[in-house]
Amino acid sequence: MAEALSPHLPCLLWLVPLLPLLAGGITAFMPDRMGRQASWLALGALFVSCGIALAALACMLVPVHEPVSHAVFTPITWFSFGDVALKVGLVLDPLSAAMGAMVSFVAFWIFLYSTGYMKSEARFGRFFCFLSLFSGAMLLVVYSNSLLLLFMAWELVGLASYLLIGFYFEKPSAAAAAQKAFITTRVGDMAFFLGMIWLYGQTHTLLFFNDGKGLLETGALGSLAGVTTVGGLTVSAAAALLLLVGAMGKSGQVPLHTWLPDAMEGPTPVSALIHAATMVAAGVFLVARTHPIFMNSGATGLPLTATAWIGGITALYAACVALGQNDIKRILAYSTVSQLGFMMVALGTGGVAAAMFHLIAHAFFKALLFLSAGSVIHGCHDEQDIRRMGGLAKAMPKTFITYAVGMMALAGFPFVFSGFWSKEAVLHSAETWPGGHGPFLLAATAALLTAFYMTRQALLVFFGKPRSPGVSHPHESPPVILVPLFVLAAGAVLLALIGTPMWPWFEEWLKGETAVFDGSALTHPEALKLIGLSLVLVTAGVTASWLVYRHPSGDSRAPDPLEGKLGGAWKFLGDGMRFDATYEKFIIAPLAVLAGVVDGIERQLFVPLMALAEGLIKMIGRWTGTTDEKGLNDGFNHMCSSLQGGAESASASQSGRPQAYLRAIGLGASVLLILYFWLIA
Amino acid sequence: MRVPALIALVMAASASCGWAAEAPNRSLLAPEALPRLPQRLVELGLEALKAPDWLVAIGSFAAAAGTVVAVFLTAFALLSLIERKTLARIQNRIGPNRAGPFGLLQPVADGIKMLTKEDIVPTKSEWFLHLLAPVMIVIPSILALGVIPYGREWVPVDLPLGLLFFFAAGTMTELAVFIAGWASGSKFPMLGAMRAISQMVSYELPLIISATSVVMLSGTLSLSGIVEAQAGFHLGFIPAWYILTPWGFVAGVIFLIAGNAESNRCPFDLPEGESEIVAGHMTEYSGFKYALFFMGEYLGLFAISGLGITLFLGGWQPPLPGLGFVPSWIWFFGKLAAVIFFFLWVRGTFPRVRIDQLMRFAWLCLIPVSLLTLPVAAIWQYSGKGALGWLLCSAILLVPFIILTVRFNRRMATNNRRYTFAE
Amino acid sequence: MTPLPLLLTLSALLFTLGLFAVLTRRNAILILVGIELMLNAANINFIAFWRYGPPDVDLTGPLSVVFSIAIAAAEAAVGLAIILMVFRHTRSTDLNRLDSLHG
Amino acid sequence: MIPLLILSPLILLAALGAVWKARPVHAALLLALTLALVAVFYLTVGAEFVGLVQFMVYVGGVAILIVFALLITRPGDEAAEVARRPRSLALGLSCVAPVLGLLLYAFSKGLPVDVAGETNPPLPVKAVGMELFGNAVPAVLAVAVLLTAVLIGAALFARDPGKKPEPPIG
Repeated sequence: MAEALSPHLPCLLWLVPLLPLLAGGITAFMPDRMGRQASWLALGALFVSCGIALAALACMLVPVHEPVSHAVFTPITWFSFGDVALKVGLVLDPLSAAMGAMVSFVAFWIFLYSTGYMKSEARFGRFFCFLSLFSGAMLLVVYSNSLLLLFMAWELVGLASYLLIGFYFEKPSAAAAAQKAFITTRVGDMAFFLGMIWLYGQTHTLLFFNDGKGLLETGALGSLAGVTTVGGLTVSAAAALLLLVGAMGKSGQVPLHTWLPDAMEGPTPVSALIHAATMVAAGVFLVARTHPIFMNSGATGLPLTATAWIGGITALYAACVALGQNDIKRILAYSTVSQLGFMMVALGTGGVAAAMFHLIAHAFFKALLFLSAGSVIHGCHDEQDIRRMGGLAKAMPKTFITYAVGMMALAGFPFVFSGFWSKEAVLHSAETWPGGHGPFLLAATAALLTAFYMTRQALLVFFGKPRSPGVSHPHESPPVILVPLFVLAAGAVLLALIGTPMWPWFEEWLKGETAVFDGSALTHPEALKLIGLSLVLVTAGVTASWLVYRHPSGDSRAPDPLEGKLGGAWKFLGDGMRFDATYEKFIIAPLAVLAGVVDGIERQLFVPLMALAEGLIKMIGRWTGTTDEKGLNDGFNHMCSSLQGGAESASASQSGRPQAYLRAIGLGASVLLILYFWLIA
Repeated sequence: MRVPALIALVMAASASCGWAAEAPNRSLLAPEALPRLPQRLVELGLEALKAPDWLVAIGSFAAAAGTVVAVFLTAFALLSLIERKTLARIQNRIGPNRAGPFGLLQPVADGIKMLTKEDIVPTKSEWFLHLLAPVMIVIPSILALGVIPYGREWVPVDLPLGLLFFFAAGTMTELAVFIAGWASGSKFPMLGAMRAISQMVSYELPLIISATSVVMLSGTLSLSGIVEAQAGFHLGFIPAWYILTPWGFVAGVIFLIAGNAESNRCPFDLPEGESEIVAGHMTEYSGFKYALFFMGEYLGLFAISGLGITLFLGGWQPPLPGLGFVPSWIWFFGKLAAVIFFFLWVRGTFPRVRIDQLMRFAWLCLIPVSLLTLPVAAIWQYSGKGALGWLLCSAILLVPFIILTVRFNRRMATNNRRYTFAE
Repeated sequence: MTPLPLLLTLSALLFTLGLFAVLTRRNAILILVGIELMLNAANINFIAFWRYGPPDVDLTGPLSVVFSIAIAAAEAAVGLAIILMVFRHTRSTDLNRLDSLHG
Repeated sequence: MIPLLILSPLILLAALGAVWKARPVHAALLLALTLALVAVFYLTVGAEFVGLVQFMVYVGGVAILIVFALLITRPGDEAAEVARRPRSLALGLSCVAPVLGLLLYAFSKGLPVDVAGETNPPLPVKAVGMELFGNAVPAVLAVAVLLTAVLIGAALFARDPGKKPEPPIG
């Protein structure tokens, strides 16, 4: 089937992103009452694009002819002005094939889940329109061969996230969250844009692979490395840093992460799809895609060290904050931030394959956790505060099972779950990083805390007794919600197979070689050390959490046990280390003041200026008017009247009175006669 | 008293203008030259006093004028009486017979009455013109009388242009009538004056035209010449007067009618028609001025009839061959009496004529016929004045006469009036 | 000393008086009076020259005077007729008011 | 010579009156007087025929005509005439003076030098008649035609068309 498809791959691959976009467009014009048909359309479109993506993955897996690192499809000139032509195109290489397959597969099951979850929603069709728009854009980001096309898709994804976070726009908090998400990601996008322009300025091309002339090919990389700019940085380093800031914005790294926890205002499937599996991964994907530019300035170059450290800090910070959260979805959100930190650490320390494997695994089990949380919320009649839940295991056994699988994968229970292996790979690459052990230590403590807060959540939600009436008799979710949960759970488990050291198939595939099964890999001393470390971290986290939360208090208003021990620190963690407050004070307030100042200047300076200008113009107008009136009109009138006067006085002589004429004749005659006598006689 | 002095002065002025006047000196007492007696006496007296001859000339003129004035003033007085007597007889009544035997002193009575009446001058009138008007009416009549040849021996002033002088003087009366009418200030005299003037102007034309036919035949403008032209007798006993020629008869009749109208008498006495405009242009006059008006009128009558006699009735020519011994002026004054009687007779019988009929009669009847007499006279002259002349002339003259009279009878008939009684 | 210069001055003065009347009188009829005066001034000249001027056999002086008198009479008649007609039309003989031809 | 000396001032005085008198009728009558005096002048100079014709035509005809016209049009604004005196006097004199000067100058230069006294005999009427109907017959005919035309024309002009006259202008 793969060989049959391969010759048509170029146009088929275009279909993958375009079909969901098309579906989104059509559903946008459908009236709300045709919600059902809209969801079927979206599902159908995604199903087809998922099929094509898997086929493309298959093609990459079974190389038809000699192993080709990437299949570049002829770029289309999208825009040409003068002699410059901007080209866009798609590329199919193991990285994009894997990401494309993962994104479409997860998205498909989340679509299915949301048809059930969102059934009671009035604007059903609109929801699916945004979802399909998002998935189309995400696929475009994945398959794009041009940094420009990637940036455009990047913006579309940002827009989709804004629309979906603000789906319940009548809630002010949702609207504010959407706006906050959009603006913070825009800060990142601005850096991304500057980096892109700089790259273009330097290499005059934005295509990644353009048979030798592409951005990521040696020629361009060489030219980038050669030029040193401000601060001794080479162009590639500076551009890489800018791209890193773009990635941080989108993936919610420390300074720009505040929007992610608030993004939970959106419906749960949105959180699952966007803020767990795909969009947040786009940042990591970007860094992975443009990794050669990062590597251009050396393994311990500034871009990579920066990435590693930022990843580590984010991981530890998010894990600590997750401890103090009481909302079921906010805990998962902070856990996502921390896992992204892990991926950044992997990227920074050179483990691109580890980062990608962790990304894909994380996508599966985090989506699983979110959807099960959704099912719990659905069951508890939209109750989100874990302090008011308890003892749901008995009431929602299926949901509990899937949640348990996800929790264990995330926490990194040994051997069975993909989470364990992907985290282990990350730690391995961090540990082997020549640039120092800082990120490794940060990542390790983060792993410990991850295990702790996931167990806390599990204990508070599923064990003990229900602590509020709403939660007293929860009902199990319908199958349309449960089936996707089971599928994702299976995925979280099966993925472990491709990432274990014994058969590092995924890592080799990414590099273009074929993996060979090596049972002895476990026995390497270094590998054993790492596995041992992971085991120790996980068990420590779980047992500590179990000890603290073994006997949850019956009263929902009782303070959290940890709160008793940590006291003020607990509150501090709860507020997300008051990042929002600090931003508010240090960035937004000065901006407001600046705005005030500018407004003042405007009022004091420009308004009088405008008044002055207006006065000037009026004066000129009046002046010209008067000159026109007085000078021209009156002058003309005067001339006419004097002419008329002259004419009248002249005509007065023709008075019609005969005697006057006679007198004239008399005088004339006498004068003539006098002349006659005087001259002649 | 001022008025007679004024008359004398004007007479003297005209005389003193040095008109050539030879004074034939014949025997004083010859009957023929009786009328010249006073003039001759004055001349002799002055020559006896050896006055310079211009003084002598003036004296003789004065005497001549005096005689004319005297004669005709007495005639005027008689005429006023005779007129009333004849009118009375026509109306089958006696007339004035109280003042003196057979009313002979009636004129004296009238004169005294006129003199004693108060002389009223209206305030709005122009006093000088008001005074001048009656004088200007009398003067032309007297001037005219001065020119007419009364006898073979006696023509107060014999002018070569006698006829022209007569008519020139005659035109002054119109101006005088206007002044009389206008100067008295009020409307009736003005209306009367305008009517009188239009009438006199209209009738002056036929008067002059008929006279020209006589001038054409007699070849001279001087009246004595015209009288001599009428001397002699046709067929032994028919005097060669112009009246006895076809054109002469017609011209004569027209002359008399026009003369009648000229002096505002009877059928044409519209100006002072008592019933309509009180006394016409004489309403504002009273006392002696009013008398002067009457004097002017009667003297005018005498002048016109005198001229008529000289032109058509052969002046002082005796009617029959054998009567040469009778002084010529007797014939003149006899004819004068006859013509005057004719006028009185006309006055007594004819009804007054309306102003438009009067004007139409003058312009549509008299003037055309009088114009016709000129060629007819020429024809008469060159057709040998015999039977042939009679035949032709009478034929030519009868045709328009018949046409006019037939039409006039129809036209002149007074259309029946519709009297609308006041509601 | 012939009276000719006297007569000439008389006629000149009479002519000027006539002209003066024509130029100043506002009443159309009185203008005719002026015209009559001017004509008579001319006639006086004719007769003066006929009487005291060079001998002239065929009596041109008096003849032209007779003709001039005839024509003057005709002129006066037509003039007055016209004036009457104008008066009937405009109820006024004041020349300054009869200026409907003015420019 | 003496009658002339008496007569010319009279004529001038009467003419002055005719020209200057405020009341129109008085002016017309004074005109009649001037015309009569001129006729007298003709008589004194010896041209009787012309004098009498002048007297008949002018005094009898034209003067009456003028006076009649004055009666019909009844001009009454003596006051305005008087009011206008100074201005009209100045205006008139300014136009007339040069003409008078010219005439006198012309006469003073144009006088025939060798004029003795009364050169021509008094006017014989017969000579006038012969002359009139001898050499000047065409002129007489022309004047005749003119006079008839005037007679008819004047009658037509003065005929009242029977409709009410329009209101006065102004």
